[in-house]
Amino acid sequence: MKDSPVVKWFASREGLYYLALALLLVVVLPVMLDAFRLNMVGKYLTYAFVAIGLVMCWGKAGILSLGQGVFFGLGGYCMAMYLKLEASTPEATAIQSTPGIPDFMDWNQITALPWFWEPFNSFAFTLIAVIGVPVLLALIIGVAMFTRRVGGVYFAIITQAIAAILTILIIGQQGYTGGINGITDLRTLMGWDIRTDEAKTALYFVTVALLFVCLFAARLIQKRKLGRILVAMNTQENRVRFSGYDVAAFKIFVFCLAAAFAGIGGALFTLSVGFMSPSFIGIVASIEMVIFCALGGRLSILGAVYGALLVNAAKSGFSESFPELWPFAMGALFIGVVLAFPNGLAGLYQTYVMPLEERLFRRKPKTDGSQKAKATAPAQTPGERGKEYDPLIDQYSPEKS
Amino acid sequence: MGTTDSTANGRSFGKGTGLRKKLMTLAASMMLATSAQAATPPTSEVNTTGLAVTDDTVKVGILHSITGTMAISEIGSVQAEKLAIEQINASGGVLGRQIEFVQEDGASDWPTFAEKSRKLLRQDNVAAIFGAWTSASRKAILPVIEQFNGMLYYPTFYEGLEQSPNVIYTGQEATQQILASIDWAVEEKGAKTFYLLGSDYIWPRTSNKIARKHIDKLGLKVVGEEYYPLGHTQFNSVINKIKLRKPDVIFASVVGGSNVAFYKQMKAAGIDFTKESPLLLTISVTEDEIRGIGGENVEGIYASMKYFQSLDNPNNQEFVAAFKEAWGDDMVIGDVTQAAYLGPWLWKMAVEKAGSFDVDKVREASPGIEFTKAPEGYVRIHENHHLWSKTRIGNAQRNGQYKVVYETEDLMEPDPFPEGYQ
Amino acid sequence: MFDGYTTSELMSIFAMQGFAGLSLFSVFVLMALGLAIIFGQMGVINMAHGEFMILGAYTTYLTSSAFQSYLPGLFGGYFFVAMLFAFLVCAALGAFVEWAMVRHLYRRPLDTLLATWGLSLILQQAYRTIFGAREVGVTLPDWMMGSIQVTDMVDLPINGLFVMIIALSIAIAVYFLMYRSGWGKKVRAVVQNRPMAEAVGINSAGVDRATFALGCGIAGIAGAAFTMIGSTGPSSGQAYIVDTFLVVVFGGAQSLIGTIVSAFGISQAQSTLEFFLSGSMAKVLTLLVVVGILMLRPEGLMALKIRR
Amino acid sequence: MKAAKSKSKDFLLAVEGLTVSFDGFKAVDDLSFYLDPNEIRVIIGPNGAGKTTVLDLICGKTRATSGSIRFQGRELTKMKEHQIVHSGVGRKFQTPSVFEDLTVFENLEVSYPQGHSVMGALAFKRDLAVVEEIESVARTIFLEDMLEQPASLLSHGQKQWLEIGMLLIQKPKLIMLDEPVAGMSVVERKKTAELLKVITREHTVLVIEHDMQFVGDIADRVTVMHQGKVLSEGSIEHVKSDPKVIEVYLGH
Repeated sequence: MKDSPVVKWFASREGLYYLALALLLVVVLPVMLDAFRLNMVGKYLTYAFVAIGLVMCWGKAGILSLGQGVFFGLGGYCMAMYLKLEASTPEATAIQSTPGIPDFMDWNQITALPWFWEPFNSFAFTLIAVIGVPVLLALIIGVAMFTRRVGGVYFAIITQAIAAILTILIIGQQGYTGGINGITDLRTLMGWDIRTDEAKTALYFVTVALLFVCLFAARLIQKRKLGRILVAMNTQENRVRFSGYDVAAFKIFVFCLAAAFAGIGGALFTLSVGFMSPSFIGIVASIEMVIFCALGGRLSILGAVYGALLVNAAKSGFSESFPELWPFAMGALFIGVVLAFPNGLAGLYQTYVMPLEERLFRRKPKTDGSQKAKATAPAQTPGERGKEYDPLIDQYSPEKS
Repeated sequence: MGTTDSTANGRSFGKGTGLRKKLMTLAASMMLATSAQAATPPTSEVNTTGLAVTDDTVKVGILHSITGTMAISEIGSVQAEKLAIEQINASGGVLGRQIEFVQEDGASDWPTFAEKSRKLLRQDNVAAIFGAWTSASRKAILPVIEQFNGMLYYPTFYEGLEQSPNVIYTGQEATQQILASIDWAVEEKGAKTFYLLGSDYIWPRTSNKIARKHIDKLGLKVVGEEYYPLGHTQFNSVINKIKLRKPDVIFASVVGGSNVAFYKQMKAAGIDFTKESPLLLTISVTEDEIRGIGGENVEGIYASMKYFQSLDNPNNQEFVAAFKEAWGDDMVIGDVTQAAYLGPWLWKMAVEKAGSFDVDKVREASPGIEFTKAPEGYVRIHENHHLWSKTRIGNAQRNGQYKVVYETEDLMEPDPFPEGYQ
Repeated sequence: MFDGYTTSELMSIFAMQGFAGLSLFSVFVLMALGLAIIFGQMGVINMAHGEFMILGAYTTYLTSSAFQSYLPGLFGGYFFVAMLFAFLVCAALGAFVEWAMVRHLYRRPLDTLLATWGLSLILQQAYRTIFGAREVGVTLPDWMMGSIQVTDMVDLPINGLFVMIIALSIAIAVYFLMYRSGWGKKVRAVVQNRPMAEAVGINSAGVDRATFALGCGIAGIAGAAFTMIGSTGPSSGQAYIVDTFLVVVFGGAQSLIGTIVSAFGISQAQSTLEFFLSGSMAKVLTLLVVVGILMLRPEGLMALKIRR
Repeated sequence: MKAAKSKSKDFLLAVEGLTVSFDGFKAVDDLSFYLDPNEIRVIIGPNGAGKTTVLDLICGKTRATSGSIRFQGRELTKMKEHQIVHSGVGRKFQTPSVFEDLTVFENLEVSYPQGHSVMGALAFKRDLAVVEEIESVARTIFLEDMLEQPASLLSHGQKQWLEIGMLLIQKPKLIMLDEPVAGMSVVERKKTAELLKVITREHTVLVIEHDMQFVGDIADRVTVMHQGKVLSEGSIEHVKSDPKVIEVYLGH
């Protein structure tokens, strides 16, 4: 057992970071907080999915999307459509002129369920759609933009416009989408009441579990050659291209990945909050999601999780005590992070805490970091090389972003 | 009756010569007086469900947006609710308990409303919440308040189609506002053709749906119906369409910043509302909005509401004076602000009628509650938790006030699920 | 939809609709010119552009109040003074922001986006604290609020004409400043090759600051002009930001002429569509077309083809 | 212009009638030239002659307005950049463009011709063959002791070598180098010349260079460009004595 790679990994420094996060989310917070506060943390964590996607997409590959809210929202809407259909039984909607369809459709004189709602009667389809719909849209946008080399600022502005278009569309087509109110009053998931404290707590743990799945997926990509190419693309796009890579395909991939993460986050958000509305799709929401990522450290997937937690906790805390001051604090946070700590929390950690750790680790020479030197047995070499590659120790060069 | 007594005290506060200090001393003496006179019922009797009620205080929540885009509209409601609470406290409180309020910011963000309402109900255990403004924020709160059995007093005129046991709707639902105003336009102004125009969300769309059905029933004609995204600021094209189709009445439910652009551009395009050709009838522009639009730009338009600041009755004069004293002379009061002011009073009366803060008992006691000292005159809570109220038509003056030109004879019955209008 | 109207009625409507398109065009030009300078020439993504416009609007509001109180006799002409103040106030704030924030970020354009977004949050809340959450009503002199009646049906709004004139004059002024003056040459030199420009003795830091301030100042004038047609509230500025960026990007970021051409195209498309469709759908379609064209032609309408 | 004979399968690269114009300015104008397998060809010419543009056109960075580029019989003008690379054309840029964030080892690994698709890059495993190949290339480019260094710590010359190494590991048939010795010290220059000699044993090389000494050291043949056209072509002695060349280039 001692030699099993999993155990070894958890004993490594990187493994300890993940353990610490797991400990915080699985043990410390549930013990410390009541069900209400824990549900709020669960809601913040759904934003962390978007932030992880942004780390991959923006921090690593240099593609800043100001439209992540679109994917978050689409994932959320897919889930909300399923839950709404479940809540709109003919009995529950008996007072409507057309019972059995969602209430807002009835208010808008729609008398039959629209065709694109039909498949959402199936939970399996919904689960696929939660990831599939955002990814499909990301694929379309990605293919259109990246094969034509739209990048940087232009990409950011176009994604922003897409967020604006989708918001207006959803609000305008209220008979089909619930309009500005969104899809509200969601009650049960396959008969299980999601509004109770027990359900909310259970959903919290589901969120944490899925968050770790996404974290490990992102980490796997970082560790592989794929991750290195993403970073390389950010700084020397032409060199990557003329090393024989189809740069557009890689960009499309990472953009779709970020969209998939956002979609999962959105679906969990719907479950934990109980409704979905177009305000998550808009520009403001999308930019806020970027700041979660920037505050945590745009290169660190773990940092992104802490960023999402901290900004939202601060937002709730601040707005409870000093509501008028909150926008000032948030604005100052944006400016401060960008000007003073472009690497966010992860960067600060790296500069101030890591040296301390370094000393601790040095006293115990038998940790894995000591195998840095070229191993004599060549069979060992392939695996060991690059082991020092830590998400937190990435070099960041702001001017290339 | 306790009710009348306490409102009378409220009046003496309203007339009071001055400063908040005086108000406080008044309140303090009042408290002493009540605790000395009437024996306060013990907490265990009036609170059996674990609400935040002590022997001398009771907690309520105020939940509006004070930041973000909706702050513009919601601040008046916050001010009115605080004023009502202060007055109630000055008059001896509710069941001998002073009201303490916990204020939360919905930040113009619907999930935040849901989150904060959960907090108010779960952590602060408030006995009632006064709040929400937009339909979206109410829809976000609704499941929470039903789940935890809270009580929400919702002030805004809205689209109807809702009737929750946990909400008292102190504003008008759409039919109250619309039917009377269209009848008025047809009877008094001889209107035959209508152009329906609104911001693109549920309230204008539902309102226009009701208006259209009613116009159809009267055998008249809708010559255009149009929606613009919230925040839209370019109305020249629609103004041209209006000029082309020459409706007798433009029935407008444009909201927010768009309003300002819309009226300024109408005026600039040479449409003089005072000529009433076409006549502009709005259900969304209160005195509050006029401050942003500018009185000179809306002079001559008609609004259909239940309350105007200029209403000439003693209740309203006292209310306006008290409001200005509390919040400044340059304040204006719109329909929603007045409706928000009703919330704490209606709650107080229901609590006192029930003799308990328990939400179930308050809910049972609510229908039939009459508030004779309402600034708008007289209101009564209907079985369906909406208010019986009169509908009035005001004509906008250059100074930003409405002159009341018409008022329904009887109270309009609230009908959130109007037969034949769905 | 044109059944039952006489030819003269239709002609009048088309004339008015053309005018509506033109006035939307001048609104877009005003919004976009300042940004075209800041974003197009300097590469800074100023997300607080809308807030600078609103600062101009608030300046106009304060000026009008001051004139009403102290110089009621001159009220008819206050607007010109207000525009000047709006320009100065916004330019001053712009220069400060450039000094405190933007100059550290020239090599990180995407970071300017985040920092200026933060700035916009702060400015919005500052407006809310100072002027209150409600919109303020800017009183305009009477001569501005009327219309000129050309025929029975055709009324040309004076404020629309006025906005057009302002847009035109500023566009011309900017053109001369950027392309016909020594200062403009310096700006373009710095934009194209900073080290080289510095080597020939151009104070590039000074040029940057002045350019940023100029862009903000123009936003201020735009804000002043918009008090005539739009609302002035803490968050009114946000309504403009997406449109503004799209106009600039669509035109080809580095080309001022492109900005004007794209403002013309987008405004005509939108106002024509609005006439035939509902407002929401017109907006969606216009944005979709713009995004679609940008996907096909990412460099924008009037991009320079440069040999790289 | 001795290469007037038309397309024959013998040429590794045949450029014919190649033209590109930027807003009417013809940077390359009806250019034709041919490369034999395993030849070292140097392109020289004054600034703005269109040398770098020619490389850009061959590797697909710039698209030709007209003309053809045939590489081993395949038309490159219609292919995407990465396809051109896969067909066997490697290109080094004028300024060293290595991945500064990655180590030398990783730089070479990224260029290793495997795992070039997205999924391939995800599945790519660093096995013994890869490591050995990387180490062997590292020896060729004099960096075998620096494999674990981040590329950002290398000297300018070392970065140039690393980039050449990144080309070598792709095993291209044609290597294009844009001013490989610019900014190098005398010692580094000598080593680079050695390196090129080694490389040409297995590759065809197309070089842009200014340093006539260096050109003389390495070139089999020289093509002189001027205003987007071929001014002269032949051995170094031939072009040095061509009066047209002396007038526009060497004479300065």
